Amino acid sequence: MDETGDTLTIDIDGWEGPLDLLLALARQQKVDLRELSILALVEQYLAFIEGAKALKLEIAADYLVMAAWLAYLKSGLLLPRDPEVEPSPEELALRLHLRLQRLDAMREAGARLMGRDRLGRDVFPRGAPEGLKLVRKAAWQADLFDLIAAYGAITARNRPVMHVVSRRPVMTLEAALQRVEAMLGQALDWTTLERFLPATTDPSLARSSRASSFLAMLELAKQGRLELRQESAFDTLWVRAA
Amino acid sequence: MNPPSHDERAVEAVLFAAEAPMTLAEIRAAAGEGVDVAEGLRALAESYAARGIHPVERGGRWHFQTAPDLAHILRRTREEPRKLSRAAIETLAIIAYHEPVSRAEIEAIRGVQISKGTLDVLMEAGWVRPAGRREVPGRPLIYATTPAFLTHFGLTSRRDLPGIDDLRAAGLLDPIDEVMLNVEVESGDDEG
Amino acid sequence: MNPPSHDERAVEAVLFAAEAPMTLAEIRAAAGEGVDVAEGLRALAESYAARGIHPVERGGRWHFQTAPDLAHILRRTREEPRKLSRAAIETLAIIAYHEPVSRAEIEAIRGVQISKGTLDVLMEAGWVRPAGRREVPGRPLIYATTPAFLTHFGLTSRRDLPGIDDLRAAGLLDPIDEVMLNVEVESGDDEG
Repeated sequence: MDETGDTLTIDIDGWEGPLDLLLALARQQKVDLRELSILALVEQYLAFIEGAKALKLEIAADYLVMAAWLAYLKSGLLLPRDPEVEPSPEELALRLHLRLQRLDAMREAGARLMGRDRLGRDVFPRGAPEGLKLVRKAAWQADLFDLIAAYGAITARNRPVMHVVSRRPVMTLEAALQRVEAMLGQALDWTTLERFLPATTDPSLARSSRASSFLAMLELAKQGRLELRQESAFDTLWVRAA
Repeated sequence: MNPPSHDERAVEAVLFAAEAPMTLAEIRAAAGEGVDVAEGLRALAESYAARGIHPVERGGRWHFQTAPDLAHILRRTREEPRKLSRAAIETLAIIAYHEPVSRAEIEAIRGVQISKGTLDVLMEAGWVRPAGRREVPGRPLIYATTPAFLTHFGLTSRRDLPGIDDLRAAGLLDPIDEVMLNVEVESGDDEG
Repeated sequence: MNPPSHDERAVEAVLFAAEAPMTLAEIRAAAGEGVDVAEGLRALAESYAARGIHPVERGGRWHFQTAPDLAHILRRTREEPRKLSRAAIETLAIIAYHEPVSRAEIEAIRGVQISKGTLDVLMEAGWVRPAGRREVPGRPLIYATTPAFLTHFGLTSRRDLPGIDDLRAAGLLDPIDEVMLNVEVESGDDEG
């Protein structure tokens, strides 16, 4: 009970609704629920509500609705039966009876459930399971060559670099002059420039010797020692001794 | 005891190390090829019958737990698990014995509305879950229990619910309307 | 086996349910008055000798663990071959040739910073270990290779690593791809 202003309010939460209160009253009769007299139960409920009213307790509406319904049921059960009334008071009483039995059964079941050997209260799982794990492990792959090649790369990267320009396959202008002069003495008539070039499969040497030989021929032509002839631009270049 | 077989030892170690109850399929996957899990479990149950711990099946899942008769030793050091209100206990019982049930059906049995928190508490505990909707007007949500419910309350399956066979036989799990129909058909007039 | 004694069962259940390894005193306190813990542990060790799990003592504390020969079941390792990144292999090479070296020294030799992950990868692979600290300001960690490193790379000792002259003779010091290397190193794709 707690006090709010002038009126006392019954701690109606003590019951979980009118059906709960009815069941509590039914149990006070100390008979098997199947033998329960609904009429006696109705009397007790109405008496309880009257008592609460007398104490000026505030009663939740659903308890009063139930009281009104039970008063109606009571009169129906006591007065001569009117066959026109459907459903019959007996049927209503039976329904109430069944409801009480069902609530009681579930209350009982709940208690039995709570009383079982409960995990974490009465029985315990393993406190510190190590767990089942699928470990994905990286199998790192590297071989000795990777290792030393890497070290070589670092060393090479960080060593003072010495720039050595290696000999490239070229024909210098001097070499070309000598070669063209020597070959010119042997040639009798117009000869293509290509005939003066050294045989090679190295494309850079071929380019270099062509360029140098052409320059050498221009030089010799300037000196009046050979003649050059070309029919048209990019056509074959002909050479002969002057 | 006899030296346990590899089947038994493998299942034993797997269940022992597991962080949660395991289905047969999960045990099989963990124990590896060639382990007869069913035989391992059978042998295990036998080996541990008299011991302080044993393997149990709960809703198709297996785990090891301590023997109930040692509760007095172990309980002393433990806190009581969450204390349920009467409303929560009744609601849980109604769901377990009637599942699946809608909220309205729970309320019909209890004769009172259930407060929002009641179902929440049960779901938070992991014992109750929504189990779809009932295909009636309004399509209400229906609720059922979970494997964790069976595990917590030490039930191999719902058939192990205390007294469920008696309740069913007494018709106490049938809806009242159904019972009333039968009553009217069979005996017509019955005194309350 | 013989039906276990209460001593044995009590110790069994207490150890099983414990969240951490327990000293004798803790077991005694949990198992309650009148339980001979020493006798219980002795009997337990015997009962579990051949099983998939057993009680073990580590530093005066007892706990249950799974049998070592079943470890492969409980911790299945799936190996996924992965290639070491360039940063990792270079770092490993520097450690192997110069050990023990600090991270700063590795970076000075490599000419590029290394990320934390790079050393982690090498340690995860089991090829590199922290080898103390250098007694200079800041006391940096220094790293060295492990015996597993030698095993993996087929070396009897670090002296088997080819010297600088060998590398030059093998053409491994030629700065052929230098430009390309720098590009790769700086592009930040540095992780192991």
